Amino acid sequence: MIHKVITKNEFKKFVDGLIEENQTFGPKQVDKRADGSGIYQFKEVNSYDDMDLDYTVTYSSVKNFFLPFREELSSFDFSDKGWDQTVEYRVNPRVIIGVRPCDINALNILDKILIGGAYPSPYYMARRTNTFLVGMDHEPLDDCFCESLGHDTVHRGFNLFCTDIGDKYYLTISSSKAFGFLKNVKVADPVNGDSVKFHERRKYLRDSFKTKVEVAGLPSVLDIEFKSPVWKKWGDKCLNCGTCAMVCPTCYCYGIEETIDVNLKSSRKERVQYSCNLVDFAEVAGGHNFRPLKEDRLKYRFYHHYRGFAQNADDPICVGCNRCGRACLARINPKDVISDLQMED
Amino acid sequence: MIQKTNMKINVHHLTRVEGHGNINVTVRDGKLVDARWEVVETPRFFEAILRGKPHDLAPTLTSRICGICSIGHTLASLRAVERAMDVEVPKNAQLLRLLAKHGETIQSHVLHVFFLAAPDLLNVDSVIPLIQSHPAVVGVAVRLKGLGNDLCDLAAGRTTHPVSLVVGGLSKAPKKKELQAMRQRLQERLADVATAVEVFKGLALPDFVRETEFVALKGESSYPWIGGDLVSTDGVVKSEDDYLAMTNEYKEDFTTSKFTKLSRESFAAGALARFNNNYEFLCKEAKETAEMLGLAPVNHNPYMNNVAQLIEIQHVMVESVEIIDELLAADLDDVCAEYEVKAGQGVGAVEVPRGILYHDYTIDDQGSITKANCIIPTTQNNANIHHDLPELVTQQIELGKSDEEVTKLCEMLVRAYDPCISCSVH
Amino acid sequence: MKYLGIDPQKVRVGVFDFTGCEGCELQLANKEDSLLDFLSLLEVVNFREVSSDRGDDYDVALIEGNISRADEIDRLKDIRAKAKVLVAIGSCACFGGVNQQKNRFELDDVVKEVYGDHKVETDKVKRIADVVKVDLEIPGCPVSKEEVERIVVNVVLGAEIKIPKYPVCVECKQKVNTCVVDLGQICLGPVTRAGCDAVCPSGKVGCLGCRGPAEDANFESLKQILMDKGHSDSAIVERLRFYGAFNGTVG
Amino acid sequence: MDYRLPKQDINTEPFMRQSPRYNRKDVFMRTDKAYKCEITNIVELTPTEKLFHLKILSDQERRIFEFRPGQFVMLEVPGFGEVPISLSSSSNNSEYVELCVRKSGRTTNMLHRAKTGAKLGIRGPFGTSFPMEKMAGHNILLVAGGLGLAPLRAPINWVSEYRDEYKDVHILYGTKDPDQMLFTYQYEEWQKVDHIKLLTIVEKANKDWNGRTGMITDLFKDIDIKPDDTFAIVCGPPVMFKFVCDHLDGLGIPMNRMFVSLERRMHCGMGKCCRCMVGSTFTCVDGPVFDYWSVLNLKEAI
Ligand SMILES: Cc1cc2nc3c(=O)[nH]c(=O)nc-3n(C[C@H](O)[C@H](O)[C@H](O)COP(=O)(O)OP(=O)(O)OC[C@H]3O[C@@H](n4cnc5c(N)ncnc54)[C@H](O)[C@@H]3O)c2cc1C
Ligand code: SF4
Ligand code: SF4
Ligand code: SF4
Repeated sequence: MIHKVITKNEFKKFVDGLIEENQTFGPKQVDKRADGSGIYQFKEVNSYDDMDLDYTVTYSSVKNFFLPFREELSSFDFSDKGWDQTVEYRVNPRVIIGVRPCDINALNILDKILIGGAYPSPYYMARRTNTFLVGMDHEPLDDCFCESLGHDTVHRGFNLFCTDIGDKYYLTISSSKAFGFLKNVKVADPVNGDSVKFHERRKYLRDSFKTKVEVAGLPSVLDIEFKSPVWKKWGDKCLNCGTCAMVCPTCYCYGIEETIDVNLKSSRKERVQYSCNLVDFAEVAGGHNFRPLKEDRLKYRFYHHYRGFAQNADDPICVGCNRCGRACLARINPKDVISDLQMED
Repeated sequence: MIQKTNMKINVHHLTRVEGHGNINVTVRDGKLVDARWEVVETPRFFEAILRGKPHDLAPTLTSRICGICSIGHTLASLRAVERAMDVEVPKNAQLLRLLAKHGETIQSHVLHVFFLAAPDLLNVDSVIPLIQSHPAVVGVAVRLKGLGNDLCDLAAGRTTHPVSLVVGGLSKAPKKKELQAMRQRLQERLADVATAVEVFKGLALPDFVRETEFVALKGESSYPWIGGDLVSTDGVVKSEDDYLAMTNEYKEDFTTSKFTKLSRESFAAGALARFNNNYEFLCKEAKETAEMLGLAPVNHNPYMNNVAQLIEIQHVMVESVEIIDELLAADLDDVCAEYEVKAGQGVGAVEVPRGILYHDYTIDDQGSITKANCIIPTTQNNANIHHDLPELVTQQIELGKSDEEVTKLCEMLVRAYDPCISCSVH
Repeated sequence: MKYLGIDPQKVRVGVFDFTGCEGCELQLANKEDSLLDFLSLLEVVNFREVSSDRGDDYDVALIEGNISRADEIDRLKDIRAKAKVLVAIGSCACFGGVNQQKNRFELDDVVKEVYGDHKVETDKVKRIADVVKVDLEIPGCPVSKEEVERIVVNVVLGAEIKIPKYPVCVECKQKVNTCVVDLGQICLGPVTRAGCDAVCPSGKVGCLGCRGPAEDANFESLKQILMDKGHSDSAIVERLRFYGAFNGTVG
Repeated sequence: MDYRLPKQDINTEPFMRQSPRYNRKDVFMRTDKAYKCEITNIVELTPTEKLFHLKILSDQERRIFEFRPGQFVMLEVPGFGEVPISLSSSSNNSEYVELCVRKSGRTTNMLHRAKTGAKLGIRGPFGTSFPMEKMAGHNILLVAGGLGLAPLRAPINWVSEYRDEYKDVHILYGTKDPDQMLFTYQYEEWQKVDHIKLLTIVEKANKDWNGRTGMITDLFKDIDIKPDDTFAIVCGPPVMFKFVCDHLDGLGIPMNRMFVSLERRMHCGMGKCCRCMVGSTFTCVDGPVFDYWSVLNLKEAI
């Protein structure tokens, strides 16, 4: 890991350079809520000024650049006698700018699951390795709780990370590509003052978290509270709309759909992002549903997030961005559900 | 030539038109006894349902009056609401609405000219056999119709029952990139129009003339589509708000659709009426096409409505390119005006593919509709069809035409008006 | 599918319209890029809106619109007797659609409002399933051509048809739309069956539920959420009753 | 100035700590591209179940494909779907695999209409297997309910082939009615040639049935079970295996010597789609074969 500093002016040049040469995505305000607050998403951008880099947090996460909502896994071409299967996982290289630490940590968790396991996903890998990721820190929102989960800072999983230290960015460079690109602009080695500012900034950010969630011991709390009435309380509110999983940076459960084209000559096999909150997630042929009730399904999402699954060494996969809590119309959010559960104890 | 003495034509649920209608003709001893156009469509009573509706749901609701000209209904409804409450619609929203309107005109006219009318001219039952016999023509039709639909999708969110046309403007504007791509497609597809014109040059339309009054919106500086004064070829001019004096609805017992009249016993609206009243505003290319196809104002052959439609397709395609150019130069971030709910009454007149459509609402101070009236172009044309029929049959029996020939000409006559029957019985 | 040793069977269809706007029928002729392929899967033996051919030998009858006059009942029963499979297409056929809003008024009153003293025959609006047995319902106002295509392909191949059980929000999120509830609107997406690709929310207007209820939909919760956001009960109910799809679940 | 990213970068970035275990393309293919096979034979077992013989077409792929009793494959019917199906044949049969499939939904209905010669795809094998070697030297109790005989047939084949290594072998098989009995043509061979004792029972008899009627546990009365020297494999619907295992537990067979095969909805077979989760356990990679003790420890397993 190499550290450098860059003035904000030079940084702008650097970013415009990246944008010029590559397909680039960055945070953009797309709407205003009824209450006046901005709604941001990662969108394709054409210049540095196109972006709202001082955004708070995007409504949907960057996950979907790596796990698209709908992705063709393969296609079949039929002939009278048989078929041919084509598998493609090439993606065009692209740049994403302004990704928050918790979002990068979320990608690291996905890496562990989708690349680290016994069956690495080539589709995910192709997207991950062909994305140049520029991270950037930010002041937390009132309801962010990534600090509680240790995901407020990030050490790997990006090409370049920028920490705002006033008139300069303190750069953490963790890929040769980033190092090479930075040769195009003026960067300097950090002097002592820069490092002091960097640490101050870190501390300031850490101290800014207003929402804390007690996560120690959560796996066993969840195991013990498997039959808790808390689930019904929240389950009754749940719309089972899947919004939480769709915006979540780590939810990765999916379904497969196969569709035959209208000409009957070919078909497509697609991976479709799913959610354990959706009614037929665990329904099997013949109609038996292993999780028939709203509360069963809601509980299950919490179970996955805080209890962890074997693939992920039983670690929580929640990074504490509270996107689900913000997006949920029913105001179901991790902090309240978890504290309810802990009260049960 | 043998004089036909007796003839009975009874077309039950005429095909290749939207909705249900019957043609009944009786000729006895060489004399026409009765010739009528009966609309038997089941009425849906939209005006009654509209009472008590929140004003912002009215466009969504009335869109469902007609599946073919749903954008037209939405726009007329919006215009009525907006004029009742004095809502100022931003310029760019107006342009986008017009673009959606043009998409609908293309889609609807193509459907009529190629899918519904052309089979008669080529002596087949439907467009389906033409896929094999006239692939080039079908190709043109499918591409142009696709273009119209995509233009609607782009400007209004969906072609049948638009989604983003809302009171005050548009809930969402298309992206400039998409507009740019559409502009290119519009220009490329003009070649298809040229092909269609070539095909039409070779087809003979029935030669039938009946002196008719034609009613349309009056263009001021351009071919008219949304709002403005009302004119007729008999010299009547009235304001939009005075639409009742332009339509004079009445009810006959044999039909579920109402009838209308103006200076004569009936009048015609639609592409030919617009052409006859606003020829001067057509673009250069469209005028050339008109000349090539032998259409000049004022033309009194109802079958020429098909030709007028083809000319309009070309005109709106050219105009759409101009609109897109204007939009590309504009800022499309805000295309919806805020407005205050207030009581009032408003009329919206819109030229939809088949003629002038009027919506008229009275709204209370809660923003709910208390009274509604909608007058549909096909309602206006129904009387004219009804009065064309005896004239056509009389002329044809004088020429000694067979039952089949007369039946076909009657059917083609009704189709020429491109009636939207379920719409007329809304 | 040839590779399985199964021959696709062209379906002989009749398309019939009752009280409605014919927008759903129109969809059959839309989606131009695959229209010719689509038509090659069918043998259209009766489709008054586009063809003068009036055959009686259809296997599948597609029914658009609802029933609002006595003669329609007879016509529908006749079609049912001839068809092997009867499919209700569109919200009008499946739920009564916008036309069922008439049922909130007295019949005499609606006739008088529109026709004055003229007599016009009309009945309360009925769904197709209220009159005859329906084998398959394809909701939507209008139906989505993609869905119709998918269903027809499966019918031709004799494969089971799957339609989403989850609500519109899923598709809406997948399109990375801004939630219109956040913008202050009422949206029925959370309780409405997906399959429309969230067209309405994608156009930034709230879903009105034309596709009917999603499975295990949570009406109480949605109503509570919307009321908490300041929407009136009547505004919510007005929307729930718009297409008649939720008449069984709301008062 | 150059900011252009390389066209394609299949190698990992150094910042990713988890370097992939496999990053060679041909290895990916095994999980994402199906082995193409041909249906060489179809045996109609009952009105709703058919046995398909599938031959992997490529010699090389056929050689790679090895499995153990209890494992399953993802069977691809292109255009219609991909479904998990237990391998029902002998793991020593390297010529073709046998899959016994019930007609129960979109994919399996189409499969039932397929003719000999049709091409399908399989991925796998996936999942855990029955510990056949560990069971050697002991009595074996194989209990199946309904379609449960399909996954059980692989261990049956194993036991037949290595018959000397096992002591007493019993198959207890129960179905709702006699028509649903699978593999009836093999019963004689199992009993006469392989010296496996087979007991069958149905819940509802018909006029042709002169065997026993009742619940599967009724059969336990007829055999002598030595709890400390017996391994059991139980396959069937959850209610059935719970019933049987609890009964065996009562008899004193340790829970970690009873094995069951779980069934959940699956879309990948690789521990990714999460559809098959039971509590925090993947049925596809941690199962489908579990010992009964583990099953009791799984949340929402039964
Ligand atoms: C480990 C395992 C072994 C199995 N072995 C056999 C066997 O040997 N023989 C047999 O007939 N059946 C077996 N099944 C069940 C079989 O997988 C289902 O019957 C089949 O998936 C139904 O698919 P469908 O498309 O016909 O049904 P649909 O209801 O149309 O299913 C749609 C999709 O849901 C999933 N799904 C639905 N039901 C199940 C289910 N019960 N299990 C897993 N996924 C499901 C599949 O991905 C399927 O494509 C096994 C299941 C598992 C998990
Ligand atoms: S928790 Fe909220 S966002 Fe998630 S499914 Fe339930 S209602 Fe939807
Ligand atoms: S706009 Fe409607 S459909 Fe979309 S997420 Fe919000 S509530 Fe759901
Ligand atoms: S969003 Fe709702 S109203 Fe709109 S098409 Fe879909 S289901 Fe119908």
